[in-house]
Amino acid sequence: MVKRRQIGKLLIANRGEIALRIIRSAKTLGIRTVAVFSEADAKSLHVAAADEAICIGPPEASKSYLNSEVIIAAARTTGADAIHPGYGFLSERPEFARAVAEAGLVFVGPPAEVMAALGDKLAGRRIAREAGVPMVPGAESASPADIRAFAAREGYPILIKASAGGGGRGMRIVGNDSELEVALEAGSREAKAAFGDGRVFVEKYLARPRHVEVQILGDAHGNLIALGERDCSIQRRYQKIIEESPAPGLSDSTRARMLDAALALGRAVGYLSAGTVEFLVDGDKFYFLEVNTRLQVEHPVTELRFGCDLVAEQLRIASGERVSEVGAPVGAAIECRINAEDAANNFRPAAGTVLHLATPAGPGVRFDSHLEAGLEVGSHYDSLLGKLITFGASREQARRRMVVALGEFALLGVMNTAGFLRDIVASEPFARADLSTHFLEEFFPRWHPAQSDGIEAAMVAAAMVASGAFGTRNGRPAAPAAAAGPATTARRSPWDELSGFELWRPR
Amino acid sequence: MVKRRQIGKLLIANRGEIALRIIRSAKTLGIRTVAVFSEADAKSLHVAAADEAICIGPPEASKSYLNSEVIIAAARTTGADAIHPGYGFLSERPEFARAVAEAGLVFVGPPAEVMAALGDKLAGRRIAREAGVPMVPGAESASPADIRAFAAREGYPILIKASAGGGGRGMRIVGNDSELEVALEAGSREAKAAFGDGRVFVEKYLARPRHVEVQILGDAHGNLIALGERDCSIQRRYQKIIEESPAPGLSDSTRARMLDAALALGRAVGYLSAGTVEFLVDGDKFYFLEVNTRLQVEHPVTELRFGCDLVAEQLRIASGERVSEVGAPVGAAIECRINAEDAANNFRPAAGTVLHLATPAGPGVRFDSHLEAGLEVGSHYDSLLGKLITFGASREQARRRMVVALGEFALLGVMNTAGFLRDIVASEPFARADLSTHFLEEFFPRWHPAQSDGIEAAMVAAAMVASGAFGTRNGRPAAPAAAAGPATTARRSPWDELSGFELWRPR
Amino acid sequence: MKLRRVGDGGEFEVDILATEGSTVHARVDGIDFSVSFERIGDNAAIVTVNGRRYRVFGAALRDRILVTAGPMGFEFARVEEGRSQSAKGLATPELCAPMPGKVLRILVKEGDEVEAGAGLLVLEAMKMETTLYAETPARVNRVLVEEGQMVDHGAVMIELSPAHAPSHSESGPPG
Amino acid sequence: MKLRRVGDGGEFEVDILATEGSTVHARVDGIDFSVSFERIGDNAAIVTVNGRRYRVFGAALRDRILVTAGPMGFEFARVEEGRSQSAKGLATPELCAPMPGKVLRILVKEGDEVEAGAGLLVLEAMKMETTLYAETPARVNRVLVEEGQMVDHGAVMIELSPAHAPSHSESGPPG
Repeated sequence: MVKRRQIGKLLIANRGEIALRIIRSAKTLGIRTVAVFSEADAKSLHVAAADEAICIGPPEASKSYLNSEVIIAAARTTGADAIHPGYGFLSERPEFARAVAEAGLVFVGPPAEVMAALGDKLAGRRIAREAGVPMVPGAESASPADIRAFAAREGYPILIKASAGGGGRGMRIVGNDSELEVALEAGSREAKAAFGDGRVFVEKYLARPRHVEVQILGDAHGNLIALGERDCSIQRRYQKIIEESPAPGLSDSTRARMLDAALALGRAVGYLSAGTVEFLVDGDKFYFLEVNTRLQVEHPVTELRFGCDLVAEQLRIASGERVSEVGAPVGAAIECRINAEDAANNFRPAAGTVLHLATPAGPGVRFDSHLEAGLEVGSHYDSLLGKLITFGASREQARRRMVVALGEFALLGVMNTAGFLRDIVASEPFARADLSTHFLEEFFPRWHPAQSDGIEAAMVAAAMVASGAFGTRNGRPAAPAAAAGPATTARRSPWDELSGFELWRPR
Repeated sequence: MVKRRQIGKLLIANRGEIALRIIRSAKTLGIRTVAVFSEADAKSLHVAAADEAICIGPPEASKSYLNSEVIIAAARTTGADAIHPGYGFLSERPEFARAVAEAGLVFVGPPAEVMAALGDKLAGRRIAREAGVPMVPGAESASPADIRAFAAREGYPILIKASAGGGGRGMRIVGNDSELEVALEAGSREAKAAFGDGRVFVEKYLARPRHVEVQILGDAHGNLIALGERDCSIQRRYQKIIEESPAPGLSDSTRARMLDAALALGRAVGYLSAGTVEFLVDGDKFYFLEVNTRLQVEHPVTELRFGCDLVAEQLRIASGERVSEVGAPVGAAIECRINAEDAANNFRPAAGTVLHLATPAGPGVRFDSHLEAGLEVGSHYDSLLGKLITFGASREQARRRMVVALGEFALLGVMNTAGFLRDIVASEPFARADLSTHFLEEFFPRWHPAQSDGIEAAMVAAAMVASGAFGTRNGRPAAPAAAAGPATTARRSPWDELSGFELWRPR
Repeated sequence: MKLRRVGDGGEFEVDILATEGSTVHARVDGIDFSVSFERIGDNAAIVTVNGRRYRVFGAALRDRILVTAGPMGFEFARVEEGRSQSAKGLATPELCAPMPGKVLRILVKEGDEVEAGAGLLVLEAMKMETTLYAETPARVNRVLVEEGQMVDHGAVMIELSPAHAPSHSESGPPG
Repeated sequence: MKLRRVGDGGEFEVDILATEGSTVHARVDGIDFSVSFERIGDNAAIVTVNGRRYRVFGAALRDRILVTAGPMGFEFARVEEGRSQSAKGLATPELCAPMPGKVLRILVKEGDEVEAGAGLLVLEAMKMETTLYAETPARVNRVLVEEGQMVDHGAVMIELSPAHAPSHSESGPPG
């Protein structure tokens, strides 16, 4: 007998676009919402969107969004009966899930034990292997001798990975015996520094793999379904930047075997809520990578194809209900992550205030974002500004819609990756879906906007801004004329508007 | 043999949201776009979005958007090879379609003859009757004697309608014999003034009908398909304000018969491009109303259910291609038209400058609009500011998403109907789909925001604006601090921000 | 201070009594209540009333105060005490254009005494004719526009003075 | 005037030569070309170059000029002639913080002569470490920050003077 527990009020232990995303779904279910925010986010959209909001500390994540005690106390204070962790922050910490449950609250996600088992890379691999999921040949050992033996058997290059880690930290590619010792030591040290756990393991390094993952969804009634796959091959430093569904060019039989493998793994642990089983794909072979025991950033591409709401499903499942019936997927969807990074300058993190914002829209376009004019983008949290997702009857329609939609996007005040993404999505290699995790190194090794569209327009505009002939300090208009006057009925010539400035005189 | 004619460059003979909508689809097909604009629209989003733009005259529609000669000349000047008329303006004028064709350009829509035949209400009814489409009992005569005889046979009330008209102009409900003569004369005079054609006809007045319409799409290869139906019952003065698909509560057999009737009518005239066959529905009976030989405002609800792009289909058909294969519809979609009208004051047209704008987004939300901060909304054209469309697996999910999405919408500077729409969509009668063309009179006879949510918040905020303690003149910030400073790291207390103002001192 | 809702002409007296932290104590038409008022931008705030939070935007525009609370829009005008005295019985002593448009017909002439509900002037805007009515009896002091004239939003078109009874506005009755 | 692209340090000379109607004749690094420049808002314009139209937004922010053309963002700084003289061979005579963050490590000390590509300082922001490099040889005149210190965007952290050769910037080489 499954315990039903109606969620009346949900605290969202996150910020930015995902907090807003979760609030929206909760509201459609009639669930009241509580936002938490650090002092840096007081004016953020997720705070305004929630039914209630509570400050949980200073900007540093360790003192706010990662502070589980303060967050659980906030749930108690506001009378919330459930907590959704979003992604990142506390979302994959079994001890947080446990603390939430011990506080008598519903944790929207899998049980702490499942999270703990799958969160440890070594344990996760063991579970996957036992469930019959194909594995990249590898060895769970940190001993140089064992690893040398493994490399002698499988051949270089090999990959050293942190057992506890994620996000590429602690990873080292080793090309030959002589590099091994140094790489092992560095990887272990980095893993210890990042995760407090220096254990590493090795595996065969695949030369040109794709990253493909399966969305699973399980309820407490024993139902477990797979909602297709996502190709997330386009990554920079192990960070996904473009994701799509279906994975182009994947054969139906490979897809079917991959979905079955994901379900087998999920069944083996009694998976509950939304999760993602990640694979490396090499031709028609696929190998287990890891399980993410939370909502993924890229979940919307699945939602668009299946017409479902994964956050709503998580909330239903958390309250003891069954997974909804979901039909067959249709069409294709692509997501681009727009980050506050200066793509032209080694993707250096960018900050600033949003002085002007134009967001894309139209048929098949979804933009999940907390951006709005006036938002201050700081340096305390990750650089995700928004996710632009397009849907089409075919991949090509979704791709073209993405090119058009990225072309509509404009953000003055915070350097970002939109122009870079537009160039990728418009490119020949992307159009023919020549995907691998090395896509960017292969096709965009030194992308630069100066080689791109619009540089002349930008240079002339910059000269006009510098001379005071265009734009305004801080993006704030000086003259109140436009807003104060009645609707203008006559179009002024550019000369009328600009002739007051010296630059516009011949010289 | 169908003539193929690739469209390379498309002129959009329209403005506002629909011009932007058409530009977006054209771009995804690789078609270059030419915007036309009146002097009032020089700064409008459709002008910025197109690849080229050309001014076609002063603000008055008769001298710009209704000036077919100037528009055709603009197409010649820019080298456009096709013209999309959008809706309204020239979209249903056979003489425009003919002039476009005679200029050697492709008209994106049905041929002039089809438009002319269906555009005349009397001729349209004849065609429909001959195609076996059920008709409301009626009489095509303007003679009081004939009409008295009709009323004696069918009973009052009866409805007098203009033969040439649309949009409710020239319509009169007549309750009894004594009202007839005056109503006939007034209706005919109004019809003559509005359409230059005083002919009228009468029909039985249905007490509580629903307005349901069928989307058809035909190509030059003899394919004609019906893309489901839309319920557009919620109208104010014959203007649709909320539309949805599927029509709730319509039986499968009634739906099937209605789609068949629409296809029979379309086949009878060799219908080409997108068109809409409108019906009045009374229980499981339906009666022909009229055919709109153009794209409808409410076409997105069909697009969301069928995953298709109706503008792209129109462009494909116009270039001689076949209609795309379209799968079975899924889910439910609702559209709300947000108009620049003061709903609290007899829907008086509103104008102004957009000082602040918050647009809804998220899963299942689409917002088709030319709104942006700084837009000047004038009084020259219709009052449509944008269309908010939500999709859901069920009507109830789409409805709840609409309530949430309307709640996210905020527009400072132009009074609009968003709050009114939110109250309707959130209401019990709408939730139970108690739809008829009298919905608003029945359930919202005197809607007023003062009875609504937020009036206290608004009054306090207004007092603070009046005293200079909140907001700024014309919505323009006075102090450059927020934008100029670095990302703030400490949250200021409201006291810090507000204590400078006298109002905040006890008095 | 006294504010008037533009359109329906409803007037209310609103005063900010005190603030404690982000709590604002207000009095509206003699009834005291408290709201939480947190600024989140130059003209944006989150206002909490009776446990419900509203995202509020506000600005002054010429003679009007514009406020949105969620999707609801409100338009207010400040009723100046002195003026209110001199034009007692009228919400405004002037008929102003509620939107830019063209004066189609003027239905009254100077010196006319009109009843409540009498049409004063027909304006054309956005392809629609809008008749502006007197909501209370009034006397037409001056007509400042001509038929066919284009007027801007807020332009004074007719000056009125009280006839016998209370309030008036430029809104029409629902039709 | 001379502008510098922030980041890659590329400099260019841009001058507006003349305007005729909405046509602007410009010269960039000695090459003349014409653009159409139509303002559509306070800081928005449609700029047409070689038949391609761009929706452009621009603003000055402290010492920077921000411009977007379509989805592309650009950040420029004006190179002042006098200063450029005194700090010949350096794009900027200062290493400024490209974003708010925490100074993790300072890799040089006052008086050091550094080669092109030498790391100067490590900044932590957005959960990432960013090393700021010298793009050309330079001499470290003054170090104005300490390790562990929080810095705002634009804060001067290190003062430089030319060593032997041309330009420098705060960007690092792609890694």
